Order: sequence, then structure tokens, then C-alpha cells
Amino acid sequence: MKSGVLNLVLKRLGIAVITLLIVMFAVFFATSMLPGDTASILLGQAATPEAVAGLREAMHLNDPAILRFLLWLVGLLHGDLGTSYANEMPVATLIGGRLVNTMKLAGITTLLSVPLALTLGITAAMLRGSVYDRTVTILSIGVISVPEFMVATLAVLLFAVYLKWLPALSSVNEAHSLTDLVRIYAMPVITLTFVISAQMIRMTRAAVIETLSTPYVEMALLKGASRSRMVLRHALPNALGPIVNAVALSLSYLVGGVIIVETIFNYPGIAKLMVDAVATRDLPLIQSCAMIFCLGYLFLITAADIVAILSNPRLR
Amino acid sequence: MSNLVEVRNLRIEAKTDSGRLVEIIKGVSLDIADGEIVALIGESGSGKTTVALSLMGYARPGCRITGGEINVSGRNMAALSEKERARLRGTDIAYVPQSAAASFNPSSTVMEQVIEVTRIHKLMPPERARQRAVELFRALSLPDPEGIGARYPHQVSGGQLQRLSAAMALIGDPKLVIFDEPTTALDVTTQIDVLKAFKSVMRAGGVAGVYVSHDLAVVAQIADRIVVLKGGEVQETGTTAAILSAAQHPYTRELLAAFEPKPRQAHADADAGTKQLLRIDNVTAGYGAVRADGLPLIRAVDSVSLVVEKGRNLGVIGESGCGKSTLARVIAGIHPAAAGDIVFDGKELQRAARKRSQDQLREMQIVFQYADTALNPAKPVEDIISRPLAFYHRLDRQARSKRVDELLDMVRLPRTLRYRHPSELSGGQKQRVNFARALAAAPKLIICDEITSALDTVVASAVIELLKELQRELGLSYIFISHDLSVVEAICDEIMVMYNGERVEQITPDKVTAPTHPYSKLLFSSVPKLDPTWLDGLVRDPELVSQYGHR
Amino acid sequence: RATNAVAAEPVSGGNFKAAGWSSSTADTLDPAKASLSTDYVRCCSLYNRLTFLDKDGVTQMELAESFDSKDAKTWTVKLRKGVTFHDGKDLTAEDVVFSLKRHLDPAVGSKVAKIAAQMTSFKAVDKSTVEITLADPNADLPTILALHHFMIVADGTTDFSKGNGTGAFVLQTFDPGVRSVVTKNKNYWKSGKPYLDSFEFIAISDDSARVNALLSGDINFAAAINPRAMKLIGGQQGFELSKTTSGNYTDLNIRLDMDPGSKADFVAGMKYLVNREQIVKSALRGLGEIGNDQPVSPANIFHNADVKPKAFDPDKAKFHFQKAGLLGQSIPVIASDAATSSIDMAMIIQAAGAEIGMKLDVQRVPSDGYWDNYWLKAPIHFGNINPRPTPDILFSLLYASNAPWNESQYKSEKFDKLLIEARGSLDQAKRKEIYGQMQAMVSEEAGTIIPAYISNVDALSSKVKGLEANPLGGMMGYAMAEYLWLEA
Amino acid sequence: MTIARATTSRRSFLGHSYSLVGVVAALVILAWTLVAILAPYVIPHSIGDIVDDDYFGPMRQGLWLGSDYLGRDMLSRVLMGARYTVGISLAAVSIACFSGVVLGMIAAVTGGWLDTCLSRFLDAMNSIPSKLFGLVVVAAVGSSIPVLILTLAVIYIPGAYRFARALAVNINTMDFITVARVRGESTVYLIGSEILPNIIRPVLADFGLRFVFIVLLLSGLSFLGLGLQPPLADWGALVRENIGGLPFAAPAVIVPSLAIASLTISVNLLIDNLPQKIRDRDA
Ligand SMILES: Nc1ncnc2c1ncn2[C@@H]1O[C@H](COP(=O)(O)OP(=O)(O)OP(=O)(O)O)[C@@H](O)[C@H]1O
Ligand SMILES: Nc1ncnc2c1ncn2[C@@H]1O[C@H](COP(=O)(O)OP(=O)(O)OP(=O)(O)O)[C@@H](O)[C@H]1O
Ligand SMILES: [Mg+2]
Ligand SMILES: [Mg+2]
Ligand code: NI
Repeated sequence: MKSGVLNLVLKRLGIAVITLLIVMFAVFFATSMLPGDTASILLGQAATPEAVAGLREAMHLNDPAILRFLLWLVGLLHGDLGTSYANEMPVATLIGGRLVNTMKLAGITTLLSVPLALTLGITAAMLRGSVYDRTVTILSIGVISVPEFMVATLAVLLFAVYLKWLPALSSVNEAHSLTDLVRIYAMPVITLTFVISAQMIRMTRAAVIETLSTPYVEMALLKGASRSRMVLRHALPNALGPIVNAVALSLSYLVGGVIIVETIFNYPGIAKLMVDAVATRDLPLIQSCAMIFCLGYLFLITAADIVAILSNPRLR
Repeated sequence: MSNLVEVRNLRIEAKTDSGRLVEIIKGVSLDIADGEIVALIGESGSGKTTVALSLMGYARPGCRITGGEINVSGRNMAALSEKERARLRGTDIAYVPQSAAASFNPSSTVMEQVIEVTRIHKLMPPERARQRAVELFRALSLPDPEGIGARYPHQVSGGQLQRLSAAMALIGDPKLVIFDEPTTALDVTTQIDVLKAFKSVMRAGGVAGVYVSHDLAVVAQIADRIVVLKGGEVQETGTTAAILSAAQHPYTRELLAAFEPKPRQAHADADAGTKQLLRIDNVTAGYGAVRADGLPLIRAVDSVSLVVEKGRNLGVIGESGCGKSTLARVIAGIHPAAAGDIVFDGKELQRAARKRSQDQLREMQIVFQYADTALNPAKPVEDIISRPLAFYHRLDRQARSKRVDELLDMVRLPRTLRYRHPSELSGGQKQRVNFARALAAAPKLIICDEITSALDTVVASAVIELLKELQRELGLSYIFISHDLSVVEAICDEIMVMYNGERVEQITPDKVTAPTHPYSKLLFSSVPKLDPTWLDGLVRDPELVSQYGHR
Repeated sequence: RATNAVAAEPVSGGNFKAAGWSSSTADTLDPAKASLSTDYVRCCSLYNRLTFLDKDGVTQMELAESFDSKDAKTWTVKLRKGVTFHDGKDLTAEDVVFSLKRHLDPAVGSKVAKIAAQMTSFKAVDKSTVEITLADPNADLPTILALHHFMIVADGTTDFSKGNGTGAFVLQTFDPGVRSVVTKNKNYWKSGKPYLDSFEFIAISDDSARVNALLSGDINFAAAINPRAMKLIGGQQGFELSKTTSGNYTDLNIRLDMDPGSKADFVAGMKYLVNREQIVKSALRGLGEIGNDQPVSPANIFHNADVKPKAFDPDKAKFHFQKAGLLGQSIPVIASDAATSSIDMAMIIQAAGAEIGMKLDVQRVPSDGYWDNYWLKAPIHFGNINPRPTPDILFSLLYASNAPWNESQYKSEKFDKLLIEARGSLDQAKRKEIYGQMQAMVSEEAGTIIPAYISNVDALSSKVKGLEANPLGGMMGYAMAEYLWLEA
Repeated sequence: MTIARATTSRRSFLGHSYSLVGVVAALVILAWTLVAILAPYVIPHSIGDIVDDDYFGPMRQGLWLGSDYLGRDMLSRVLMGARYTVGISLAAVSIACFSGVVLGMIAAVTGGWLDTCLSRFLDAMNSIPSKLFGLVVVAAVGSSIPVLILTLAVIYIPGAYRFARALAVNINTMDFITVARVRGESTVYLIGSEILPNIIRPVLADFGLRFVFIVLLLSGLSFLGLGLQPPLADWGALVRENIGGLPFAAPAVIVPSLAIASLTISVNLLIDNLPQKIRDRDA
């Protein structure tokens, strides 16, 4: 059994590496499809043909793009993410702190939203068709149907501008104490929780409802199990597969999708970095960011797949 | 109040999806005294499971207890709050479900589920509960009583699961145990051990029981009294001896009469130019990793050869887990053989069904053992049965509808059932829908895997009659897998005995009294008799039991 | 309500936090590469220029003590003495020569390479004198060198991440695309300045977030706020607005060398179709001045007030379109968020067109890559031009026949001649006259429609003092850090 | 199961049973669809016309929903916005879910290489940032409403695929699928008639959520220059361009938000309370 799981994990890791390569190439291809290159974009309005040609020469952009891509891949094998075209800093330096920030935000949001969403999803499933269930449905759909930037802006207006309880900006460098930390992260985390919870709530609800009608849950009832025991001990473990998939898909949003939250709260994370990189056609930076997103995504779905398999002894 | 259980005028209604109410239990009353075992017998679909469940104050989804009282040790289960009911379930009243396989949570170990009752009601420390469970496993003659608890449900055979669910019910020392067809998946040799265990446990603890079964011989061994149900009404109640020897009600008599199936008449054209329909040679198949020689690690079927002649039937019997279903799947091409040849109707068949032609697929139909999982839960019965009609025979809508009615009639199902989903059927009803679907294909050979295990004697013998009739009219052949020897005897021209994946003997029905192989001897001597004293008086050859009993 | 803080007694101290509107990983401390307001603000706090433009648009000396030339071709620049870089090195002529010469190297990627190209030779005459020779006479050189890109850096600098300049602040933190913090330069050569202990600059690209951050007290200063937020801030205690009308404009360019711009009547019709008043009123919410299709704004001393804006006249427009035979055809107009307010302007023009049966197909294209892919290229597109200190720069960059950014492909020999004549002349009155004539020419003949000069509004906490408007743009021409102080 | 029983009262009509909530939700959707169809004939002002000197004007006679940031009539813009939000989103989500679910079921039924390749390919697609993807689409094929719909669909196919496949894989191991297989049924029948009916509920729930996501992403793509061109605007874009009115509680930002919420909530409630065909016909 144990070695079976190990084998499975190794196999999945191998497949993940291949997926990563596909993504890297797709991103490369996409980037080279975009009109304009780093030189002309950096020069912006000042991009005269001569100036662009000169800068291209100086930045070694005249080498074929595919060659630069391959060189970057080779560098990657040595743990070198390359140097940004746009500002000549090592990509690792540019990404470093921001990646940590992104992870922090994602981590805190996960800690808050996953338990919340699962609780709401499970309770809604238990009380299916009740007023409570409907309220949860309406609220969760209502909350995601409000655009993210509006939720964030409303939160700022309310908590920062009118009530002055929280700062409007999440300046991570000003966190010196736990209270600071709470104050800084409160609004971004709440906004993101709003955004990602609905999917988890709905999918948890759907999955638990499916398992609640199985004979073994009925059997648990006939053993005198309480409602919570039936759900937590019998229904939930068997609904875990779809639930962890939904959780993984929702959380993957936290890696690359938080651009709006980063913008509004001025939170220096990696999503904005990627947008900047695309805007400047900064291939090494785009590739590195894309790789991080992809790794995050692959990590999550692989973890989800493995949890799903582990939770079902039949698949082990 | 003198009796442990007093049910008065119980009414249970089911609500169909149009909101129409159907009364499925129409005023049932019954009593069970302390320590008494009452058997519920009767027609499949008569409401046995429903009545049994109502004793726990429970009605299946879509059903509702609408009237009457269900007093269990003085409390009306129907009127209690859900919380109070939960307190009684598992401790005062325990339930052994009809389909044990589906009633185990696939994601937790068997032991956890067996001792769960003690956790829920805080009856004893888990350590103590585990010890007790192991004692019960041993009493129920489960193999490896110490280790079996650590397995997951899918690692345990169907017959074993049935016994494990009995252990699950008994661990809370209930005052009343409800057994819903607890031995349907057991071969007769195992059944004996289990029945003995039930009897001793119940007798020792003074436990009362409700025993739902279609098997009159089994009921005869275990029950003190018998309640006969039909169409949601009690037909007759009486002590076991009285019912068996002097039944009053015509339906009961019918049931009893049907218990002794008419033995198969020698085939009219038995000798007239028999032709081979199916021949398999040295087929080997199994599960697990494939070894270097191309054979699987675990061999469930080991070099089995057999022949089925046109218009003749082959019975396959043997212990639970001996490879009967696997053999059926191999022939049908669902589980391609690792070695061996299959010749059907003169032509060599591909091992995998995928590669066989549509006609070949149609001509050989298989009826799966577990009707629960073989029916698509999302489709109504009529869609399920009419699909082969549309697929193989391209019948139009009207013709299909007509044929569905005919098929339902053939398997003794009311026509109104056609609109229901499988979840709204009783165990035996599902089994018959499953069979009707195979008939719809109009095949030459039907592989029947336990198609009567959930049927009462009347319906079962009707189905057997149907099989014979079809055979006469259309020259069909059957491979008949069953644990029920009398049914096999009734229909089969040849009987193959399997043991541990191998074919140990092939005999003809008229010779069942004199099998040559020792395992066959043990098997045939274990068939229960309608005589209530049979079990207590049974003496088996201890050597045989130790050699072929449960490992 | 656009209050300018009246000079009170400045106080020293305080940490100042300001937010601009854009930032990116391409943020740089290399003045030659500076391209966004963020870069300008940072460079202004770290470096000095030889000259700068004061609030009235008059060129003042900064690191230079004097600019002298007899023929406007060879210029002698005397440098201020006693100026040191942050690393302690003295400012010398070599530094100036290095700083200016860099722009000619294509590898540097200077934004002003084209303008710098007229400087053909540099000579460090002595430690504090530099001689600059131009290809052709240009009286505006002192003003040209007031551009933000011509900041003076230390000789031989290749790594600009230290921000080593002579400016009022010393770099503490710089995180491209995120923020920068600079602290007071104790040895600053302008005595008493700066007042602030530290100056932090971030960018909040979301308009309302920027305003909200100011209102919640997270920052002291929000640059370039949306005009629609004025109502909000104006109604609040403790906040003020500062309005600057500089020469910034968003223009609609119709290329004269392509269809449909090659039909003169189409261009004429479009000029009548643009409802300038409505653009100022609705798109800019009053924060702008009506323009008359030429680039020299009223803030500039050379502005010709006699060139009147064309009145909105759909009938005349219809007449011209009919004459051009284009009425009823669908004409694509490219707009993008990259060019401020261009989408709103396009919609206003489109709506006016719809009234007279002129179908304008407004195409919103991504701001990403806009300048590269559409600007100057599409037959009809929007541009956005930042303020430039002199008409010469504007005309030679945008309208001369060989101008690199000739937005409408306007070609006029007469115009080119006038441009060179004015450039070489040291006679202010004559230049004003020539520039006036040129303004009239482009207004009438070029394919560029400049409906309005866009004002910039910065919002700030009332505690911030010392802010004055500057023709080079908001935030006192991006140089505010040095001049502001925080009321105790 | 007592604990998972719908308690809604249902009414029947034309061989189907309906719940009240479902009917109300369907009516809301129907109303918006009608608005979408009729909008051009009923809007009081042209959506590009500036009719108010003020901006973020309040609700008042003539401008029933106030004015937007440019002073245009909000009522007209919201009514016209329904066309794009309802039409484009529904088209896109249908394409996305249809292709995703069909591919997912095919992968689950077929298994083997096809499954692996398809899964990896779609995983890879899912990890390409949608902004990059959008830009590439604009650059490669330009911008039009069909392109916008396809882009939205392509962005959401991998998610729908993953979810449907996860569900279908479980069903695929059931005996009744084996029964159909040995009957010789085609893949099309297997996925359409045997698997789909068993996963339809979660698939529809997923459809509802994806619909919400697409409604929101729609405006994001418009801002990338993909699809809707000014002065046309979908509801998300209306919220976005008028977000500056939020501190003033301007109807210009609140009304389109409510419109989005009413539509998306209705779609999801309808999915939870779909009319059910009544099988029982022997009443
Ligand atoms: N939800 C439902 N709607 C309508 N009828 C139902 C529903 N559930 C069960 N029934 C019917 O109720 C009757 C009693 O079912 P029950 O399961 O109690 O039968 P049973 O006696 O246990 O039969 P078997 O021996 O076949 O298991 C059957 O005829 C069945 O078709
Ligand atoms: N999927 C599987 N993987 C591994 N072993 C299996 C699998 N299915 C069946 N087996 C094993 O193969 C053997 C034969 O199983 P099979 O189902 O053919 O038994 P059977 O004779 O039909 O028993 P029963 O009478 O209980 O239905 C058993 O020992 C069983 O444990
Ligand atoms: Mg039953
Ligand atoms: Mg079997
Ligand atoms: Ni039986």
C-alpha cells in the first residue's frame, strides 16, 4: 500500500514536470505572439526605429527568441531564473519578496476561507432545502456576483475611510506586531475570502448531498449516530474527492489571480509582477512568474488528486 | 404491556414524484415477546424491509409512517423525537441490512464500523469493544477474526460483509435485532455456521429478533413464530411448527408448495442431436499484477473448461468467493481471460467484449449478481428495459412500450413499476428488472448470476418456470450460478462444482444425492430442510468441515 | 477650491507618503530611461538638473550657475561650486559631460535620445565649466536641459540602483514596481532644504483606491485624482486639491497620408464634429481648457491666444463629410485606456457623428502595447502628449516633416523653415511671432485635433504645505519632495 | 434519509413539478431575457448620448436610474447591457460547460492515453494566465463578439473538464456502465445516457458558478480590448466604469451590481430548483 502511494506520487510528479514544460512553451509562444518587444515597449512613446534597433542590439534581443528561451531553460536547470530585460535586476531578486507576500496572503486567506466554506457547505447540505440552505446559496452567489473590485472598494470606504478602523493600504513593511498584521491583512483577506468561498461552498454542498443519500449513511442513522457524526464521519470522507478538487481550484486563484486585490490594497504580490512583465514583454520574468503560477496550480491539483485517492481506499 | 414489540395497525405511505400517495403498508399488526424470534416472510416487494425498518422508527426516503403505533419496550417509535430515537437505535434495537455490501462506508475500516455503535452510545471503551468484536467474528466463523477488522470493506467478500454487519448489530447488546435477509450471499456450508452463531448469541442474551427472509428452510431453523406478508398486509401469523405443518392461509400454502420446486423433467429432445453452444477450454483469469508468464497474481479462475449445449443448462455452484462470478465475467468478456479459449456457437470468441461483434454480444447476455449496482439509478425502469429493444432490435417507441409490459409481466412485476427509479424498488424487484433487461435482448445464452437470491419461493419458482418456458419455446441455454441448490437442481441439466477457482466435479441433478468429491458431499449435506429441528440435529463429518470449512 | 498653500514659515521634519498612479517593474532610477511619473518623482528627489522650470514657466538655474551663448550654437555652462554627490564626491564638469553624453548611446535607451542628438559635442573646459556644441542653433537649450531626463549623475555610473545624485534626498529603499523611500540629504547644497525627514513614494493605479488611501490617512498626497472624486474630497475637512493646467493633452490623430485622412474634407469635418466644450465638461469634468488643435498650451509663454478653437458645428461637419463622400461609411477610430480619457472623447465624438449619420466605429484596444502597435500607425487614433517646456521641442518632435512622432504625418516645407528660424533666434519677440504663426498653421492644416489641455488635480492633506503648480506637470513638475513641508 | 430531504412544496403542471423558488428565479431570468431582446426598442435615450450635465446623477424623472460618469442615461445603459451580459455569458458558459463536460466524460470513459493527454493539456491551459491569453487572442485574431465568446469559453473549459471528469470517473466504475459496455454501446451513448444523468446535478451547479465567473470576467476582457466596443457595455463594465460613484452611493454603480446579482442568483436558484419531469403517470 505504502509503496503504491509513493509510486503514484512519483508518477504524478513526473507528469507535473511534463505539464510544466508544456506550459513554459505555451507561455513562450504566447509571449512571442504579442506584438512589440521589450525594447520598443520600454522606449514607449520614444520608440523611434533607430532607438529601438539600438536598444535591441544592446539588450541582445536580436538573438532568436527561441534561443533565448532555451538558454533561459538551461539557466533554470542551474537554479538561475535569469535577468529581467526591463530593469536588469536578477529575476530571483524581483520575485523573492513578492512571492513571500503572495504566499502569506494566500496562506492566511486559506486558513480563514477553507474552514468557513466547508462549514457553510456542509451545514447547507445537512439542512438542504431549508431557509438556511437558501440563505447560504443566495449569499454565496450574491457575494461572488459582486465584482471583486467593488467588494474591495466598499470595504475600504467603510472600514478605512468612514470608520477608520483599518488602514486602506496593506503596507506589509509596516507590520511590527500581531495587531498590525491583523489590521493589514484584514481587508484583503476578507475580500479574497468572499471571492473564493462560493465555489467551495457550492461544491461541498453538492458533493455532501450526493453522499448523504447513500446506504451507508442510512446505516449510520440506524446505528443511532447523530447528525454531525453522519455527516462528518460518513458522508464527508466519501465526498472528499470533489471537495478537495474544488478547494484546489479555488485556492489556485490565490496565486496568480489576485491582481485586483493587489492593486487596490497596494499589496506587493506576484500577480501584479506578472502583469508588469507581460506589459514589458520581459520574457525571463514572464516565464518565471508563469512557472510559479503553474507550480502552484500543479501542486494544488496534484495534492487534491492525491488526497482524493488516499481518501478512497479503493483507489489506493 | 407484556410484549417487547407491539405494532398496531401500522400504515406507511410512499409519495411518488407526482405527489400521489401509495400505501405500501396497510395496517400491519404484530407482537414480539422478549427473546422471541419472529420471521417475516412473504412476497418480494410485500413490505418486509419496510416493516422491519419501521421498528426503528425509520422510513426510507420518499416513504412516511402515516398511522398506527410501533411500541418497542413501551415507547412509540413513531412518536418519539429524532433524538430519542437515535438513543434507542443501536443499543435497544439493531439492524442487519439487506444489502450488506452497500451498507459499509467504503472509506473506513471494518472494525471502526463494527464498534461504532459503542462509540456513539459510549457503551464501553474502544479497546474492550474491539475485543468483543473479535469474539463475535469468531462466533460468526469469519476467517482471520483477529485481522479482518483492519481491512476495508472492498477487501472483504460479500458473504463476509454480511456476517460483519451481523456483528455490527450484535455488539451493542440490543434487546431486539432485525435481520434483513442476512444469509442471502452465503453458500449453504457457511450459512449453517452463521445460523448456529445467531441462535447461540440470541439465546444466550435473551435477545428478541425479527428475521426477514424468503428462505423457508432457514426460517424453519431459526424462528419461533412466522408472520406472512403479502401486498403490505399480514396474511397469517403462527408458530413456526404450525405454519410449516398446517398453514391456514392459501398464500402461505402457496409459498410452502413452491418451496419444493418440481424437479426438472428429462429433456424431451435430450438426445436429439445435441449441439455445442459454448465451449471454454482451460480458461484462467484473476486479479492483481500480471506475472512474467502472462497470468495474474491472484487466480480466481484456474484452468476451467466447460461445455454448454444448445437448449441445455449448466449450473455452477460453490462456496462464496470461489470464482463463480469471475467465471461469468470471463465468459462475457468483461474480465478478459488471461489464458484459454472461448468458442461460442461454433465461432472462436475474442476474449474482450470490446472486440466482439454486436450480434455476438447480443446472443450472450449476463445478469449481474448485484442488481443494486447494475441498474442505472438515474433512469426509470422502462428506459432500462427498453434500451436493448431499441439497441438490438430497433423497435419503435410503441412496440418497445408493449414489449416492456410483456417483459414486466414475465418476471411478475406490476406494470406500474415501469415509471420508478431503481431506488424506489425492493431488493427482489431490482433483481427482476435486471433479469428482464437480459431477456429483452433475446439472446441464445443467458448467464444468470444469482438471479433468485432475493426472491420469495413463489416468485422464484415462477421465474424458474419462465426460464423453462423460454427454453422450450426459443431453445435458450443458461449458465446458472447460485448458492441455492434446490433451484439449481430444478433447472440444470449439468451441475459444475467449483472450489477455490477450480472445477472439482461435474454431476447431473439426479446424482446430487451421491456426489463423489468430498467438497461436493459437504455442500449437498448442508442444504437446510424445512424441518425446524434439522439444524440442531445436524451432524457433519468433522474431517470434511475442517478441510473445506472456512479458512 | 483648488487651493495653493500660501507660503507660511516652513517647518522641518516629518515623514511624507505620496502615491502616484502607475508603477511597473520597469521602474528605474536611471534618469535617461525614466518614462513614468514614478520615475520622475524619484529622480527629482535624488538628482538635480542643470536648470529647472519655475511655476511661471521661466527657466531657472539649478546645478548650473549660468548658460551663455552668442550664436545659440555653442553654449558655455558654468557649474555651481560646492555641490557634492550623496557618496561624497564633488560635482565636476566631467559628471555633466558624462550625464549628457549618455543620451547619445543607443544602448542606454534614453527617452530623449532624439532631442539630445542636436548636442554634437561636449567639453569639460575646466572643473566647473562645460562647453556644449549644437548641430544647429537652438536658443532653448537651457530650457531643454530642464527636462527630467537630463538629471546629472556621477561620471561613470552604470549601476543606478543606488540613486547616487546631488539631490535633496538619499535613497534608502527602492523596490521597482512597489515603492521607494528616500531620506533627507543632510549635506544638501540648497540651505535649509529639504524640510521633510523622509519621502516615501508608492503607486496606486486604481483611481478610487488612491483617493481612499488619502482620505483614510494612509498617505498624505494622492497624485492625479479622477476629476469625479473632487466632489468627494472637496466636501471633506482636512483635505485640499491642487490643480495644474500644463500642456498635457490627448489628441485625435488623422493620418493625412492614409484614407480617409487623405481627403482634406474629412479632416475638416472631424474638426467641426469635435464638441470641445462637452469634452471638457463631461469627459474632463471641467478640469481642462478648451484646445485649438495646436500643442502650445496657454501655460506656455509662447501660446498664441488668437488661434481660436473651432466651434462645434455638426452641420458644417456633415457638409464636409458629404463632400468627402464618406457619410454613412463606417470609419474605425482607435482608442485605448493608454491615452488618458481617449475612450470618453471617442464616445462623445461618436455620439455627435451618429446624429448626422457619420458612423464612427470606436475600437478600444489594449493599453498593453498601445504605443507600439497603434499610436502613429492606425489611420485614426488617439495620442497623449506630456507637457514639453518649449514650442521648439513640441514642433520638432511632433510636427516637423522629419519629426519622429509626426502623429498625422503633417508635411510642410514652410513650417520646417519657420521652425529652424525660430530655433536659432535669440530674439524673444520674433520667436514669439514665428511660433504664433506656426501654431495657426498646425491648427488649420495638420490632422491632429487637440480638443483640450488636460488639467491635473492632486489631492493632499491640509497639513501639506508649500505646494505650487508647475507647467511641467502635477506634483510641482514632479519635483515636490524638495519643496514641501508638513505642518506640525 | 430524513436529513437530506427537500422540504420545498412543489406544484405540478404539464407533466413536470415546479418549486416556487425555481419559478420565481425562472421569471427573473425570463424578464432579463426579454429586456435583452427588446432593449433597443424601449431605451429612452441612445446609450452614447450625454443627457445630463452632472455625473453620477441621482434617480429622477426622465433619468429613472440616474446618470453615469459621463452623464449618460443609466436606464438605457443597463437595459442594453442586459443584451451583452445575458447573451454573451450564456453563450460562453454553455460552450464552455458543454465542451468541458463532454471532454471530461469522454476522458473518463475512454481512459488511457487520451485521458492522460487531454488532462495534462487542459491543466496546462488552465495555468496560463487569462490576461496573457486574452492579449494573445486580440493580437492573433482581433476582436469581435464571437471571438470574445470563444475566448471566455476556452478559458473556462479546463475547469469544467476537470470537474466533470472527476465525477464521471466514479460513475464509470459502476456495474451498470459495464452492462452497457457489454451490450456494445457506443461512447456517445455511454456518456450521454448512462453517465450524464448521474452527474447532471453537480455539473449544473458548476454551470451556475461558471456563469457567475464569466459574467464578471466579461468586463475584464472588454477592458483588454476584447469584444464589446464603446459605447456598448455589459453590466460588469458598467460597474467598473462607474466605480468612482461608490462613495456617493450613485445608482450608476449600484443598479448594475444589483442587476448582476439578480441574474446570477436566479440562475443558480433555478439550477437548484429545476422543474422535474414526473415519471409517475398512473395517477
Ligand atoms: N419510494 C418509493 N416509492 C414507491 N414505492 C416504493 C418506494 N420504496 C419502496 N416502494 C415499494 O414498497 C414495497 C415494499 O418494499 P420493501 O423493500 O419493503 O419490500 P420487501 O418485502 O423487503 O421486498 P424484497 O424481498 O424484494 O426485498 C415495494 O413494492 C416497493 O416497490
Ligand atoms: N476486483 C478484485 N480484486 C481482487 N480480488 C478480487 C476482485 N474481485 C473478486 N476478487 C476475488 O476473487 C475471488 C473470486 O471472486 P468471485 O466474485 O468470482 O466469487 P464468487 O464465487 O462469485 O462469490 P460469491 O458467491 O460471494 O458471489 C474472491 O476470492 C474475491 O475475493
Ligand atoms: Mg427487502
Ligand atoms: Mg459472485
Ligand atoms: Ni437464497
